[in-house]
Amino acid sequence: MIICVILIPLLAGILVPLLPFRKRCHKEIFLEGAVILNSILVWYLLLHHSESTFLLAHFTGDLNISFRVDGMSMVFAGLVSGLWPLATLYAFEYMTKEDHENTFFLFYTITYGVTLGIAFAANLLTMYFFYELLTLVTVPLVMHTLTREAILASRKYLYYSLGGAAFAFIGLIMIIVYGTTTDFILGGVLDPLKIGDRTNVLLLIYVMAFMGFGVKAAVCPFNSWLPQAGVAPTPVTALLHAVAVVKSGAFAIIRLTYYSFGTDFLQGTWAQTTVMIVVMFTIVYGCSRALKETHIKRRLAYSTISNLSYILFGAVIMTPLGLTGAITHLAFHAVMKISSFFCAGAIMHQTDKRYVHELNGMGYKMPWVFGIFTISSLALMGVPGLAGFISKWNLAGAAVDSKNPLAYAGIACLLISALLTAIYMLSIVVRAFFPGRDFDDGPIQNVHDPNWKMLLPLMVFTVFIILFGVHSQPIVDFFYDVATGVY
Amino acid sequence: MGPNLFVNYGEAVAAILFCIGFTNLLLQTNLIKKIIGLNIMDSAIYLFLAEKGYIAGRAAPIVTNGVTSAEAYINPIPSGLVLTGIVVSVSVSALMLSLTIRLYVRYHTLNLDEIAAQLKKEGK
Amino acid sequence: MDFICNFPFFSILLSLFSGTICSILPGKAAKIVNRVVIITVGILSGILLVYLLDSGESFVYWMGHFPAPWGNEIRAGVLEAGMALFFCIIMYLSMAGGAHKLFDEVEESKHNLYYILINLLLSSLLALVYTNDMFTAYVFVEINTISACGLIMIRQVGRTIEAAVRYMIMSLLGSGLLLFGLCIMYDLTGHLLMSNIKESVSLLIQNGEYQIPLIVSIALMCVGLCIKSALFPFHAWLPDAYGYSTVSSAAILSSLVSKGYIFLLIKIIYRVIGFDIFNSTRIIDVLFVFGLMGMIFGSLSAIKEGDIRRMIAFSSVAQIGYIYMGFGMGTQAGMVASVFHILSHAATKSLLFIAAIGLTEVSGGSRKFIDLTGAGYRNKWAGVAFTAGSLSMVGVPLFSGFISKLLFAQAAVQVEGKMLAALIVLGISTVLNAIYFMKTVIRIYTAAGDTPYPCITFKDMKVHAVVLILFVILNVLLGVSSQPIVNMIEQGLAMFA
Amino acid sequence: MSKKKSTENYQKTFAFHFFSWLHGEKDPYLGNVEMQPQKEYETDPEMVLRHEKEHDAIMDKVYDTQHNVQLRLFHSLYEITSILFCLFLMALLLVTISYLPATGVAEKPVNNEVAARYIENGLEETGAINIVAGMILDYRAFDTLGESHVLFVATITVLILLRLDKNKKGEINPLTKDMNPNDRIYEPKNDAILRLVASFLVPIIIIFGIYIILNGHLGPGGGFSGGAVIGAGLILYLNAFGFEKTERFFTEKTYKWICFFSLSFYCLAKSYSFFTGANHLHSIIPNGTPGAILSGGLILPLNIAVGLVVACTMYAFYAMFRKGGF
Amino acid sequence: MYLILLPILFPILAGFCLLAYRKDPGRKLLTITTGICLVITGALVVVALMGTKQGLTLFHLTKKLPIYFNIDKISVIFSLLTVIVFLCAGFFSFVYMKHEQKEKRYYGYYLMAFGVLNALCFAGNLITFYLFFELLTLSSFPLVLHTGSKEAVMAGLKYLFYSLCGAYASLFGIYFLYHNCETLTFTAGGVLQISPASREGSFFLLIAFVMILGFGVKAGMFPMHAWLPTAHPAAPAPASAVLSAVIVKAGVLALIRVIYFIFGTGFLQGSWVQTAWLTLTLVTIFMGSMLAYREPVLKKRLAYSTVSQLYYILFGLAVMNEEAFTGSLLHVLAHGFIKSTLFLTAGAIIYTTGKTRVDELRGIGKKMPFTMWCYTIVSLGLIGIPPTGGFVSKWYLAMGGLTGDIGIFRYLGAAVLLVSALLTAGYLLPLTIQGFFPGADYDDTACRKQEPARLMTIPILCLTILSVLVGLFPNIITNYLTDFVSTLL
Repeated sequence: MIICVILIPLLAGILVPLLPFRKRCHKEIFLEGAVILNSILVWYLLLHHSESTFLLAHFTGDLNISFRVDGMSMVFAGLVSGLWPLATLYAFEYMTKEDHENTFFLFYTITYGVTLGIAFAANLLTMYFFYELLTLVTVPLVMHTLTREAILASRKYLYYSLGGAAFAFIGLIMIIVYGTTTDFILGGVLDPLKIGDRTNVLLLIYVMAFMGFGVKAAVCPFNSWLPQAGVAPTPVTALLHAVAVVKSGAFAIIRLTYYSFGTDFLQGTWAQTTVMIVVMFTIVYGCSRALKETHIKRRLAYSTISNLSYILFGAVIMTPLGLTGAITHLAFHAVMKISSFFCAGAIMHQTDKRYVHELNGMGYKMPWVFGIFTISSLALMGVPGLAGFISKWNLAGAAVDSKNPLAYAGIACLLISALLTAIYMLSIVVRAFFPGRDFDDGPIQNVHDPNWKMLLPLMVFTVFIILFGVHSQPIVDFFYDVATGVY
Repeated sequence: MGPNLFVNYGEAVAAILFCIGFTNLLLQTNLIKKIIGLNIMDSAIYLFLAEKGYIAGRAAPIVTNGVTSAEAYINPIPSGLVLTGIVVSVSVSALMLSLTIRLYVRYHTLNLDEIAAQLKKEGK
Repeated sequence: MDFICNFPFFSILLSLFSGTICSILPGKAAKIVNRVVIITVGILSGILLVYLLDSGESFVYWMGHFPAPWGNEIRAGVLEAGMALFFCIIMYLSMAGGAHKLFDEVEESKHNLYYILINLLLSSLLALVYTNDMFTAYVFVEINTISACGLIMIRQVGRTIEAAVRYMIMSLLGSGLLLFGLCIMYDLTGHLLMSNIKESVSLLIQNGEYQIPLIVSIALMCVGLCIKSALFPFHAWLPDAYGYSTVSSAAILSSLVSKGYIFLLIKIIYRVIGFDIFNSTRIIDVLFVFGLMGMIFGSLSAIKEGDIRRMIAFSSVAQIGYIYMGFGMGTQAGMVASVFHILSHAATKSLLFIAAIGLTEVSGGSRKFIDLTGAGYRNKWAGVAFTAGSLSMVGVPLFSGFISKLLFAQAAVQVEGKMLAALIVLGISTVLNAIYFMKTVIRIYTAAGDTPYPCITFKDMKVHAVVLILFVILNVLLGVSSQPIVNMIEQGLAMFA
Repeated sequence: MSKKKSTENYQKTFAFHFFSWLHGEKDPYLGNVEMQPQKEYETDPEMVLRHEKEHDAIMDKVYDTQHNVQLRLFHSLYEITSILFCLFLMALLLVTISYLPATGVAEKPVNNEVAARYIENGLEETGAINIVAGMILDYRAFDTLGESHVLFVATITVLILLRLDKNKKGEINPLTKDMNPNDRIYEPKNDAILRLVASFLVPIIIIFGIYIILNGHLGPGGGFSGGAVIGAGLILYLNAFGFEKTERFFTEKTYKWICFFSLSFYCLAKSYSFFTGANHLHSIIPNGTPGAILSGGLILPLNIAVGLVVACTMYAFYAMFRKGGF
Repeated sequence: MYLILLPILFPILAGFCLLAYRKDPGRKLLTITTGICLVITGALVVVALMGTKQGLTLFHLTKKLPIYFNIDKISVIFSLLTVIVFLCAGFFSFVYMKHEQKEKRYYGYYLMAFGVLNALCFAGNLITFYLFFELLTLSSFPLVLHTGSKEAVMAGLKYLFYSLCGAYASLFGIYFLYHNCETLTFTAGGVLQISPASREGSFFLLIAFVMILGFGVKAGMFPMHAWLPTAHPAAPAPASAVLSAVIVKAGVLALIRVIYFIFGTGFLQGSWVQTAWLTLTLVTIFMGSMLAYREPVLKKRLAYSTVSQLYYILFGLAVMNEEAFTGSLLHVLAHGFIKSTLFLTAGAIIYTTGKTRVDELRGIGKKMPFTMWCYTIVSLGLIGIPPTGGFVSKWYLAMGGLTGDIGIFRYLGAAVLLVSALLTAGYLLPLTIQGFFPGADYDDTACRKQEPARLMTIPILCLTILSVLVGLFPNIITNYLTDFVSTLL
């Protein structure tokens, strides 16, 4: 059952260029149908999942490719399958302007399957395998426009992720050698008698693996690829660089910390402090860079960098509460960020304005898009009553609960970055709605809102943001159960 | 320094010859001199081998008048190996010489570095 | 002593004899003979492998009427038969892959000479794999060197001859040192047969006499073989030799020839000196350090390289560095990893060479990097094959590169002192590999403008495409079902001593 | 009379900043949030090509030895180190030799039971009086088989390099065009002294060569040395009487077939003896009475085959070097 | 029991409908609708104050975080102040906004701000308070940048980001509080159980100080006061009136809620936080009035005076005894009325003469005698002359300061109060003197009476009367508060 959930998008993707579609809408219906079918299957699977592990292939020794549905995978798979149909709908509208669509949708749908692969992976090796596959599948997407910057950006992205994967590989080896099994078991698999006196080496390896996976989760020294990947078309940057790719990096780190190395092994060690410092630095770095950036999508990319480090900050606190905070932010941030990216995409699609200072006075011309953009920026800022506040609340709660003085500094970083987010998001909103007295809206006269295909996903996301903000209790309880291993 | 250096003077000479051949092969720029160095090296090894087999006061291993006791003759194996080795060095020298001819005809020089420089100019 | 035991002897004699036969046949007939011989040898060693796997222990085969220390002897174990089978597969595929290019590279009349060289190369490889006698090994090493040199310079272009000269000089140095070490070993132990040498060496070690000459002879033999198999400091000849020779010869040279010498080194380590004695000498650390340096500098010079085939040649210097790093670890797991890497590197490297030729053919024959843009679209099969090959080199799961990297890392973890160095260098060299291979993959898949070059479809180079697909399947097979192969290697190594 | 600063550098002082902040004029966000558009990242292909050309030019200048001081320094350094390396090698070898067992002494590990058996029952097992010949062609026949193939491979490579053959359309391969096609121009026109001496010496040399081959298993000599002598004789004949004479009896075809037959005979004979030896079958070849020409089992025919091969190879090498053909 | 919700939801919905309404409904209709909405909201607030008995939980943000509204005495005072000032400023703005375009946007946000302020006064626990504190910033900052000129937008942004920074600093405190007290609802006498001496306690002192700084930003505390002088001149006059009279008071309400209802005075009594707070207040008082004294632009001068007057109130809170507390509450009311009148008069002056600088307004008394008379009465009140409200509150403050056990600050406080009273006179009275006695060379023939429109003068008149009433009958409020204050301390 799990394997067909992963295979359907792969098949659908491959079939797109092959099947002869006379009209464009046939192709759309086919693709949208396939993606929706797959999401329904995933949700069906999540609702009444069986504990069995599905073995696909057997490598050497105890290494095998197998899938299982557990708490964490439910969250990530649910999130991805929830967002993907909407993103595909959006992509149809967006791609009317771009050329050679088939390759785009080919890789776009395959990425869906590969991300589900990562979500359902039952052991570190399968996750590593799909993790590498994700890099390879997303490179053509980044390279889609085939301009010179796109190629350079995709090359940089490829080098960074492959480099990261190489160092994560060492972590994988450690688990294979020093762990009892490579499967994911909450609380870690390392068995003490094998480790003996080599804890320091293992900690060093953990930090290296963290940095390895961190490359994809845009941890500070290795995140210059993310803003440059803004060159790709919006559905790519929105879905991949806000939801699929970077989140899989964060997901991998959570798996590594909680399900492989185990928190009681890492708790309170120098590894935790170094990693926490790196994460906190990234939080502040991301926001401050976003402040200076005038290109809209790059600004949102920098804000993704800092928000991702929120998730890592939650993960690095290494308590069940911390994990809950991390998962909450993982889910909520995905929704918030994808809506802001889609708004930016809609702006670009309608007026192909790329820079902040060109957005003067557009608020009234595109009320829906900018309204939703305002709501998502308020959510990102963490105004109570919207989703962002709840996730920040859980993260800070976990940090306070962990009694670790460094975590208190972490909270300060969270708030500083919230302030900086407020500044760079609201400056766009202010520029759009309050253009100033002597502003003539001659050039943007014929600007209007995009059609329903773009607006529907945006509205759904906004509803989700508000719903999560106001009535987040059941979701957070579910996440807490996931973190404490009930599922 | 072991005891037998002056006793095995033959092998010492072989070793020195070997090094001379080795240096020539490595450092000489002229191809012909390299091949000469090669031959010196090979013959040094065969000298070394021959020295191995030699036992003072014994005859060559050809059965003369029916005497087949081991003490009468020297050890035949090294000479067998030498015989095979010589053919190897002959064939290798032939090959190297033909290569040198082809290079000389083409580039009119025997200096390997100059050949490399001309090749780079050719660029093919 | 049932009939199957004769198979190793049959395969060696068959390939030797086919060499002589080809001298009188015209080019086409020689080609057929060559293909038939390779297939039969492959089948023979396959059956032998099956027989040995269930019999479980290696057997000795007298070459002549007299038992071992007096007459020559062949010893066939699981590992030898496996390697022989693998060599035949790779050789057949490389020959088939490069066949269509042969006509414009080698003169019409000299085709049969070309096939003679290939046959004799095969026979020397088989002999190297099977022989149990040091001096026979030396003789067949010579045959291997001369035929390899022949393969390099058969294209008779200025560059290939100069590369052949450099190759000959370096390998003659190597074989000179090897022979000298051999003689010293003979002088100390009095035997030329590997198993007997082993007993006398262990005897010598116990009562502690002749220590220095013993170590010097081992060192000389190792250095000799390292020079011949192009380990890092002695790799100057490799890029020219592989870069400019014909297609199939480049594939065969890079994957089989240097591996033959490494296999001989493994036999020396296991059968002549004994694994633990070899570990006690400091030579291991030297090999380890040279291996590490090879991995780094090989990839670095590959990044700088402008010509695609020289780049692949430099990458094989790096891969040989991997193998010697495996030796240098001095553990059983390290050795298993190296042997597996020999197989995986052979498969991947020949795939890359043949795919590279497919790409250069399609971009007007020029090997410069810039002309290759968009070659992936023009020659789809070569593009896909090259991508698969580079993914395997980079170590993406599902390919054989990943498994060998996995085995190396697992082996490195057990070794106490060298673990961190090995792991970090492994990581760095993967990144370096990624850089220059992915640079090429991206280069061939960026859409070039309106280039005059033709675009080849499947029809007009059927054989070449089929060969590429077979290579990719072999690679994936090694990558996915690697467990039986690893068991076979372990069993073979156990049987080896 | 305080020194009044000009307005610009007053602007830069701390006091100005403090008071403007105090009055609330200084706006921290003005410069940062609303920056001007960044320059787009544009590189065009010809810039890349220009970069390539520059790179090549620099490389050429760097690598030519005359002007580059570092390169010259590197070369001298290279020589010194390699000489040092060779000296070190020599010292190492001398030290090892000093530890080796003394030559000429009987009880060395070398003369163990292996050598003893060759001598004691070498005669009745191989039937050859010359134990070394017996050892080469019977005990360790596999090595010698490999040996002859080494020679064969060498001839093949020389053929590849030096043989000038015309392809179907008749013209020579363009690569080897500049090889001088015909050595007859330099051939000494019927040098009287050489002809006279050759006519006398050549038969003797050839007879002597045949003797050595035939008595391979009886006295010193054997296929390799005999063949070399005959080869030398043939070369002398060629020098004296030029190619037309030799072509009468020795053309490329003959060469090819001689090599083929002798080598294949050698191979088949030896594989028969290996096969029978390995499977402990009784080989039907008699050893014959020691001392007689026909004794020594297969050794005599093998010697003849090897002799022929070596002779033809020697002659072929010389012909190739001289004329690139027969 | 949903009465409490009405005054909050109605104005917000009305404001939102006004904004969302596409067509421009014409000035007349617009002013009438806004006027009606304002009156209705005022009535609803009064009804809510009368009717509600116990709190209302709207919904739960997270398990232990309800959105809870509750009315107690302090929210009564603040909501009354808000209603009055909003009504007067509203009516004033109907006329004033003639020469500004986009009134629809202004009135929309005006109403929303009104609704949010009511919610702020009725907030029952810290989280609801924080929610509406942020919404207040978001809804009031369009008022500031309404004129749309470059400086206005910059001032608006600055105001937004400063108050957001303050809000986040306080959020930092809220996180820790949430974990250490079992509930965040405001209960008189404080919720925190930790004793200040323990290790945990010293950390919470630090948190208290951070929260004081955070909320102090809204009240324009010394290091973070930069936004006030830029925001006020940029905003239209009614907006700056509302801003300085009520919205800045939100910071004060926040401090009261945090100090007296969460931390509890027992916790902070005599700690270094109190001393630091006192020093800051005194410095701000003195600095505010000094800057106002040297400021030529009228509105900026009034802005500085707001800063210093606000810190009278905070000084009262910092002293933490009954008289000081009642004094500061009184001063909240007095200052609210006085400052709004001052800004409305300034608005009237700008509306009629268009001049903004004080030295340009020679002989204004002749031209606009009524406005100037109200201006003079109210400024006397602010200085603290007996009949007006300012005197009574300053009296209580001084008494509180002297009797409170705050060491040397007792005398220092009284001295600073006195000096700044003088300074207040220094920066308010010159306008009246210049206005009424322009001096000999002023030719009063050219000027003729230019009283502003009737709709402007009535609000000014009511506010002046109210500020005087507060001064005359203070004990209505004091004994209303006395029993409640004793429970707090």
